[in-house]
Amino acid sequence: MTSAWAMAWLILTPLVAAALAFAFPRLGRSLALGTAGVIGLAVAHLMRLVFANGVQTHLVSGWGAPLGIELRADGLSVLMLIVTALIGVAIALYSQRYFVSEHDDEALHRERYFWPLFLFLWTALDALYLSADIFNLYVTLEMLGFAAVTLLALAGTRAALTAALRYLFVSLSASLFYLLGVGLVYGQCGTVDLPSLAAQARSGPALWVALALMTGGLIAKAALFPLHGWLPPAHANAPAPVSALLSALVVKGPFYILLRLWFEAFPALMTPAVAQVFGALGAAAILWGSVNALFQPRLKLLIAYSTVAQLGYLFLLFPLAASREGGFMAWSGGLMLLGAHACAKTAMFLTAGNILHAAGHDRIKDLDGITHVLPVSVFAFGLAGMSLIGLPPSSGFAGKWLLLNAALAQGQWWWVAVMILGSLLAAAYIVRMLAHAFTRVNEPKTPNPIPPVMEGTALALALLAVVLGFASPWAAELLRVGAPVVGPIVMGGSVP
Amino acid sequence: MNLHSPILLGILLSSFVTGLVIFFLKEESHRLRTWLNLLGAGVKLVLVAVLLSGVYRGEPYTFAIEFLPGIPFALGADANSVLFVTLSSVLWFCTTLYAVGYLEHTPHRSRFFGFFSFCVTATTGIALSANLVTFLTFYELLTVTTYPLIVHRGTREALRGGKIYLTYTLIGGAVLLLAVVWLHALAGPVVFKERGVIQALAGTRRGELQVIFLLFMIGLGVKAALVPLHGWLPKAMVAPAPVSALLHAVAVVKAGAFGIVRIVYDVYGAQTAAALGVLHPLAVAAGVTIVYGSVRALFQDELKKRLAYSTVSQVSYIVLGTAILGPVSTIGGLVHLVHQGIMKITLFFCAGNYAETLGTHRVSEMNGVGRRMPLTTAAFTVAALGMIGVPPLAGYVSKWYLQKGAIQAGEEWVALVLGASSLLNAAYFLPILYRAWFNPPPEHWPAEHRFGTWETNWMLLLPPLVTAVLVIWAGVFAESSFSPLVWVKLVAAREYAP
Amino acid sequence: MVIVSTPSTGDPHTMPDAGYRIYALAGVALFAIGFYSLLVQAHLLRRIMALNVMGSGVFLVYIALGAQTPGPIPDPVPHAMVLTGIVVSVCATGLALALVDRVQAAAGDAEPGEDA
Amino acid sequence: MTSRVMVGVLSLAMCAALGWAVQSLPVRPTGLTGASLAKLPESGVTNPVTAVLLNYRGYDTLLEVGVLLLAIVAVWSLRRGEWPASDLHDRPLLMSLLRVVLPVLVLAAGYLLWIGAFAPGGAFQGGALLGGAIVLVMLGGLARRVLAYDRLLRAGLVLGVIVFAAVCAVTMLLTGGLLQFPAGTGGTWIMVIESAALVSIGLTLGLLYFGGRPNGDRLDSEHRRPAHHA
Repeated sequence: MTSAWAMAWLILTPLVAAALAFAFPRLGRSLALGTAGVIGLAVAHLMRLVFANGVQTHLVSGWGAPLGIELRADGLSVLMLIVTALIGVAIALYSQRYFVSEHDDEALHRERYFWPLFLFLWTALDALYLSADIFNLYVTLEMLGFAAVTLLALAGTRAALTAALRYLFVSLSASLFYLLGVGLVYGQCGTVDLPSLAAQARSGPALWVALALMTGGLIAKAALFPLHGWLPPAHANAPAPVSALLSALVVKGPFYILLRLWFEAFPALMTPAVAQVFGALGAAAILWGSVNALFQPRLKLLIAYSTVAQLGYLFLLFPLAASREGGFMAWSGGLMLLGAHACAKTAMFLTAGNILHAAGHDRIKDLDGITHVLPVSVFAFGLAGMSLIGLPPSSGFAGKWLLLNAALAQGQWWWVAVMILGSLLAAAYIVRMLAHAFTRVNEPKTPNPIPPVMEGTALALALLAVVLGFASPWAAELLRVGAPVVGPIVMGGSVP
Repeated sequence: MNLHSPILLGILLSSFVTGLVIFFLKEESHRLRTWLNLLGAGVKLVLVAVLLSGVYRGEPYTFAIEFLPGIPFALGADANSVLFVTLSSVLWFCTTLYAVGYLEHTPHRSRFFGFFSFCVTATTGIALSANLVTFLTFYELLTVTTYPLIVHRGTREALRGGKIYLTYTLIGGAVLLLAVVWLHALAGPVVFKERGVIQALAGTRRGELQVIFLLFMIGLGVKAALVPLHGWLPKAMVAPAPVSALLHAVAVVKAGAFGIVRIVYDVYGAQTAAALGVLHPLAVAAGVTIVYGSVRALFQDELKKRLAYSTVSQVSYIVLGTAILGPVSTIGGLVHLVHQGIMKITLFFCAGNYAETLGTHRVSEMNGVGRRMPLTTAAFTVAALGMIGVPPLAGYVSKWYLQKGAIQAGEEWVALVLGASSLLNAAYFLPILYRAWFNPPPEHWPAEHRFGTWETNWMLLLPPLVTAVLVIWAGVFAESSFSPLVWVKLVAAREYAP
Repeated sequence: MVIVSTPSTGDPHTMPDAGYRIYALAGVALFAIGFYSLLVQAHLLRRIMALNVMGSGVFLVYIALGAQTPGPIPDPVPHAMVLTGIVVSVCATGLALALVDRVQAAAGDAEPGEDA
Repeated sequence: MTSRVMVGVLSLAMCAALGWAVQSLPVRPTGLTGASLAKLPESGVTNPVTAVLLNYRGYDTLLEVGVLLLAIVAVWSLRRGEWPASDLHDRPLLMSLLRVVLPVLVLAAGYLLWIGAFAPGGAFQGGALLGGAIVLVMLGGLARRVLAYDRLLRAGLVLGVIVFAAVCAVTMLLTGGLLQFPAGTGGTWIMVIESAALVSIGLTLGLLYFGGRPNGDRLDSEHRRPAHHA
């Protein structure tokens, strides 16, 4: 099978499945599982090809840039596709039982619409990570945003609907900023193809403004501080699998485009000052999100603010990867952190869903003794927490290790301080939840029973978040394929 | 990977798998859980014995898999590892037995023993780590797995103790992480090796290496309870007695002390560290801790608190021995790693027995306990005298070598510290012994339980008796061919070999 | 939608080269007006309209870009892009209206944010 | 009030920056006009915009058809639709207008679809007309039975995506490339895609006006529960 077929499967399978799940609502569950299987195989195949033959490019319609659209899979794309597939499979499994466990018409309605929307979301993400065309990326961004907003609105509560509306306004205006930026780029360069833009390596006022527009839009979509305000209510009020999708995957899409723009298309514009600004926003996000997470009354809000903080870490990649010394370390560290966060955050939101389901609420102060009724879920939360804090040997540790190493090698010690402080704050908000779990209660309430697959999925992802730390050399090797940054992956003169 | 690597893995897995299985056991399957626990601890002991003989014969043990890019997850066994792993697995066996007896009829035992087994896995992992990153991994895992044990009772006080513990150890862990990353950024992957691995940098990066050393000592000093980083230890006393035994003798403070030994000898190298001028401040910190802990212990009425401050003081003997240059003080410090472990675990076992059997928690309530519980009190007496340094018990051996080493190194002030500490030890232990043996018992004990034939549950009685015998053996047979001292001399010889 | 008057219908050599810019400038002005309204208007319907104004501004810029290249035939690529953009914007408006109605039904008023 | 001023200043500043950027755009850029026209003979159509939409950048359009379907799925998930008029006999004028206009609209939609290959026009333009026709039908309260027939509507809505994807699969089997048509057959494939897309686009636009899932939604009719909203 050629890489073109693998790419086609990745995009067409979820798209067709989404259409069919809408046409035949009863088939939604099976279609999602089937799609998960096909996508898993296709991603594995694409990964094999990328490892074996390097960057895979496919000229759609056979034209090639600048007239046609290119699909392109390098290490970064494949990593993002793998993360998406992992989380997608987990959500497909978890949601087999999540919606129907309530047995009422509202729940049935939600489930019937969940599947096509979920599959559209998956289509959008796969298309986004494969596209090498900044206008085509706009279309994928819109598809992503529509699906995300509607999935959130499925919760049907007033809080969720209000959050969805706010999210929609942010998302739509951000898309327009991005689209106008694309227009200016086209006006200046006469192409919207990423590799062609990289080859032109231009600069000038139009490109500065264009990049500023696109960056502003993408930052709002990626909920980077200070444009993160829409995120906590949105992620906290969605149905559990949707919260997981939003936090683990949706906000990563725009971040990915930012990387492509700044590191690949317009590296000339990435001055040290720009890099430091990105880093400063990231640092502010880490501190602001973590401190807020400490004071949230509800578990899902705590997790949502933690997402604000964790997204901040990703942006530290900008000042650290832009430098030659240890640039690639920071690049792979930041992206490993992205994968780690996706797994850990999914596990956490699914756990929160289980807790909500069992206890009927997620007020942290009333969660005393929750371990006694949901030991597996709480264990999963703890494991996922390890990864968020960055305790070894978790994948979160591997990512932070590389970022810290790069920062120290470059003498940018201020990011080191922020990262370590962020880890400690993460520990504080996670222990805040776990401490309640260990509290002794005299009469534990009888909980609603939880389907095993819901607890199992959360645990599996949490375990993955921990053991994937051992996959970091593999991830680094993958990311090396077509990486826009250079440098060794191990620092220092090796001591005998 | 050679034929020996299965043994290293087996030592870890013997407790890890046990813990995993226990998590899924029903609360009621008491008998199965007990057998699993003892089986795991027993298998570990056997494997450690094999390892011990292998390392003595000089056979190499290594195991490595990929972990971070360029840095493997590596296990190995040198003389230092074997010293610590033997100590912890022997004491582990005793503690397991004790914990089974202690927690009879209490809730959440599957959770407790699951984390208990994970905890020893982390400790043996610390002992067997072959490089700094692997060490860091197990060190942090130890923090995480100990927390559920400390808060096990789920009371407000327990949760508060647990929070304080985590605050200290996680901040310590973060500082340690910083030190490890920084050293890696300077020197590349750091593998433990006798006489250190950073000599090449000592000339050019002197300032940075000094700061990194300080960070290492802060990070490790939290667990090793170096003053002023010791605050968590007395607060963690709310944990059940077997957990206290674990914290003080087997795992946590020992991990800190062992880490300091590793950094000084196998990362910096004693000579290099001395040349960098970082050993002397460490010795002073240890000296201060020794005196401070002893003074605080003097004023505690609660027995476990008094023992806790005693630990603060005693663990710093190990640090002191490490911080003074020269083979003899090295011997003193390292041997105390073992001696302090067996003495302190005996004391905690006994304190738990008093609390469980008679309901006495305070020194002031201990009048005449010797008549009610002669065997327990005998064990307590042996360990307390050992702590004071009465010959021919274990503590005497440590103090003798420390004294001699300090004088050889020209650090005469250490003799003063040791003398003062011994006096203080006597001042806080002897009154207890006097009360226990010579004061008349009260009419009623605070909360007395009867356990048939013996003075207390046999599972509670046997472990302190065994460890008390070890205290005598380690002192009396110090120069025989099977004693901690002989092994430690091997370590010192390798470290200071020309 | 695609039949757009461009300033370069005549001989390119006699036309001012940068004539298309006036359309692009109008487009960015629309965009800015829309953005201002989006931020200051509280009524949800007006905000949706503001988004549409912003969108129209963007599309106008694209259409003007079609006239950027000299010659009698405008550049079809930005025109096709505008077509795509318009379809997306119709979808967005439909979705936004439906969501606003849901929110109003749930909350009973059109001011968002009081319990966000 | 101060916030309004601040937003105003911000918008003006943005406008100025954008104006500056537009002013700095090159006077004679490369653009893609030349390339588009040069490849036109190979594309299978002669209208350059259609060539871009369905051939050069056909992949954009595939996703766009997906976005259209997504929009209707989203709107249906949010609420039930509403009929604007209840009694068509109240509106005799509308009825007689519709009798004339509706057939013309459908015919015009078909014409636009066909002419798209040579001149301005195409599935989107035709679809817009078709959508308008459906809106008129609804305004007149006509075809309630048809529009309440859930299964049929869903089939019509997904038609565009399914046919487009099928064409992708078939042509890929023939040529090995995504949306790469065998030489000389581009026009045919484009017409197949556009015809299916026309139906879906028209239905989608019309049903967006309806603003929600039809009352014949099987789930609703199965359970017969009163609406919670709308």
